[in-house]
Amino acid sequence: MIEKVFATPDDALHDVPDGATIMFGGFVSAGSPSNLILALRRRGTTGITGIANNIGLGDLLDVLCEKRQLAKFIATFAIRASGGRASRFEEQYARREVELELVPQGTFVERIRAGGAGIGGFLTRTGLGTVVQEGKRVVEAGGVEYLLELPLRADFALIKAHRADRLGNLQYRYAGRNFNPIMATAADIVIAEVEEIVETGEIDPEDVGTPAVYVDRVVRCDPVPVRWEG
Amino acid sequence: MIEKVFATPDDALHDVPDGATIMFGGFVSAGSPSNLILALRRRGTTGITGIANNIGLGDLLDVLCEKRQLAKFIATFAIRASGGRASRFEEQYARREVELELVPQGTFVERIRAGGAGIGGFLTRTGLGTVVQEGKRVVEAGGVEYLLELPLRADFALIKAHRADRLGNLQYRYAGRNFNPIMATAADIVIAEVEEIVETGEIDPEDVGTPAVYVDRVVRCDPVPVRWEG
Amino acid sequence: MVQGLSRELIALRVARELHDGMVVNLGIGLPTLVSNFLPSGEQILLQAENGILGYGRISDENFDSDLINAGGQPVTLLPGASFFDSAASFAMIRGGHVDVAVLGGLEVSERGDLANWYLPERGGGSIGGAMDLACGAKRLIVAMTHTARGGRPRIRTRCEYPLTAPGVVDLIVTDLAVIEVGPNGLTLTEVAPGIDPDYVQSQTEPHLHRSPTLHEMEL
Amino acid sequence: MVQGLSRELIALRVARELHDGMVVNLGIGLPTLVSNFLPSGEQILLQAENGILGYGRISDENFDSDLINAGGQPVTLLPGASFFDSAASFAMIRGGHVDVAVLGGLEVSERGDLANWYLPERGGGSIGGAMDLACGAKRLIVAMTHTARGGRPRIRTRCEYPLTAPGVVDLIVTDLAVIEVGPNGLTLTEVAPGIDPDYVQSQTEPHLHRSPTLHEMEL
Repeated sequence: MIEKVFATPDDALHDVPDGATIMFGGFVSAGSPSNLILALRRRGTTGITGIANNIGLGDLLDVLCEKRQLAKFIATFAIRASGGRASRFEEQYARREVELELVPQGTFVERIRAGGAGIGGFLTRTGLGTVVQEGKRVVEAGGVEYLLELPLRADFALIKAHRADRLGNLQYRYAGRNFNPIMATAADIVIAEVEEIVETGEIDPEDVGTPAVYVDRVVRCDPVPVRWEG
Repeated sequence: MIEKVFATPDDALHDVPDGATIMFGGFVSAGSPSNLILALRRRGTTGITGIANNIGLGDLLDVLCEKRQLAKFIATFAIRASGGRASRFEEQYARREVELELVPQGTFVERIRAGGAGIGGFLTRTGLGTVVQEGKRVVEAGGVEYLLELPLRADFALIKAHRADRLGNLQYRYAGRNFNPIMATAADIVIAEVEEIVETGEIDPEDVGTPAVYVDRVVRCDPVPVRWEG
Repeated sequence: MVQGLSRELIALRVARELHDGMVVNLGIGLPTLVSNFLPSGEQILLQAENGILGYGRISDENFDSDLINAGGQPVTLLPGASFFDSAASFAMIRGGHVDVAVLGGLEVSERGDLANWYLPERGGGSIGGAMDLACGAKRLIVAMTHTARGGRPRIRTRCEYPLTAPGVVDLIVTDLAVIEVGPNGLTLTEVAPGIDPDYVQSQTEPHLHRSPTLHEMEL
Repeated sequence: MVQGLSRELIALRVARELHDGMVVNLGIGLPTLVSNFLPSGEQILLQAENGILGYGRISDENFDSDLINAGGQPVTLLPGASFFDSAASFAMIRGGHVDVAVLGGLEVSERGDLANWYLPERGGGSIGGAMDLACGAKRLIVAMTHTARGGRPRIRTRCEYPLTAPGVVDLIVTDLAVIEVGPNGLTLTEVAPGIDPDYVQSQTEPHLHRSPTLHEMEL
């Protein structure tokens, strides 16, 4: 049997090279792979293209800005129109030290799904007639105009689930699902941080949120308490 | 509260008009809405465009051919290349009394998903260079050629789940999922046959396979034993 | 100085648009307050785009980082709630299964264009789920103050800020008025208590038709 | 008369291509038999396109109409199995997450075109999941008899039957031989016990390169 369980988050990230494209699951505080993010900071990998719903918003991703590990970020929420103290990402973006591609959230997750599902692109009305349309093809179908959006994939996906079995099946909890099950399908190497690892067969087949085929590495970690304070 | 529970399958189908486009969940014997299919036969609705993975293959859909209720069928599996006694559908198709659109199964379910998800079309390699390509646009994306496939929707979806609550949440069992959760998103009126109806709140939110928003009518029925004998 | 509705009363007025059986998504900010004023005895399912249908009130008791709404606030669950991933959530939104979305606004044009994600004077903003909600919801209600700081009208002949989506707004609820967006432009249907329709017009860039049934809001 | 492998032995030979950790989809018919010959002590996950990963053997005990493989046969579950809907299943297939698909064949061309869904002389056939599996699997093995009834070669210069997909087959396993499909055409790598390579060529329309390591199958 292929061994998928790693001892520490640092071990699980042992081969992440500089310049890697990395997806991060999570929505604000929910289902965010905080231990893997902290291990990536320790690792010091640079030139990262990050893909996550949000950065600096109840997640720990902003720590990757401390040593400027990010070259580019693809997100739906990164720069606030209002609110308090700027995140490091916001500061670096204001100085154009990091590149940002903002994507509507439904298009963001559907692009990742397409990347994992062998779909070469899809048509959506979202973004038509806005800045999101810039540089994209408009395709007519059934008498309606749509934007053609293209798939999104990564070298690595760092995700968070509640439980894993040794085979790599993942079970999610509450709103901790969000982008995690989709990103798990769309990266060459998928690394999952979980709160508990059980023997294969202990997760009811009805409760598997991500089938084992998608998961390459699993690491058990105590969850890092995170909370967005606005 | 909106009342979604109907007393009988016949009541649940009370407004299905002649000429309706109807999706049927199920894969061979698994998750097939047999009681609703039998009620549709009793109702005698004609000129139906049916959409189902298979017909005459461990399902009861072939009964709709007894009184020639089907005008057209969209399926992935309907005519066998080998095997025993022909189904009524095969006989009627051989006489060109019913129209058939064969669709690759992955494209079939993705077209239905697109119909439910507001996706105007999607690009797939499946079917390129085959008869499936006929009449379809070829779109290049990322240096690769794809077929542009279009969404599929219906007036009604007749589906099968294991349990429902009064609000319309559905829970599936084993391989009874198949096309049911996807078809539930892609029809104007969704009618679910279930083995058990429980009070709202009794299905664990983690176990809901189809959220209540998608389900218009629910009817409890004893399952009809079905089995494909090849 | 003219006194319009408080944020809470705007939310209360918006809540009057919500009815039994509806699936409703409440945007970040003012729209979130609408959840405090839902009609009792009616089943309204609140959708959070991070993957919950059927959440209840915002509650700090027993904070769980995995049980939050799209604004990151901790929420309770109502009986009949369900969880799903973000692809399923936006399939629900984009596919037209959300009956009403209530979003905040920076500007709304007389054609129903919405701008609510980017504030040029701060040089900042993010899209989040706003574009999908604006395009996908069956009915879009914008809840906002009638004017920005300094008295600049938010309801404009055309939006000057980057758009969220063109031609999508159905109803505008502000501290001063309720305004319907239709094929022939904007129609003033209600004014806040004590507010004169002429005053509403003076705070609005495009012309407002006056509904034959124009009346004061009942709160 | 030359005696090739039985269906069971073809399945046994195909099973030798499957290794620890692989996700494998077995098509209807002959490929189904492969599940009887999986290497022991290795974890091979069988995927059924109707929404199961990790099913075990075909078993009639406790028949449950909701627990069937893609051929409609009742199956058991192995530890670590999971269920999912058909959209998720074909996302798995189309997205390249299935390591090996084993399909039956009617014809295979020297370029690796596969025809396996429509039989013109019967005027019948259905597509099912075959086109998606043929396009999506990382490696495609076709298991079939070397010739059709009447001795017509199934391995052809070009397919005459309607295609399932062009240029997708990686390996052909028949009752007579194992043949690799590569950019330079077909290479005969193994013959069934007692079968002469010249005889294999005589039953095959296009030219077969002979592998320098050509040998008799070990069964």
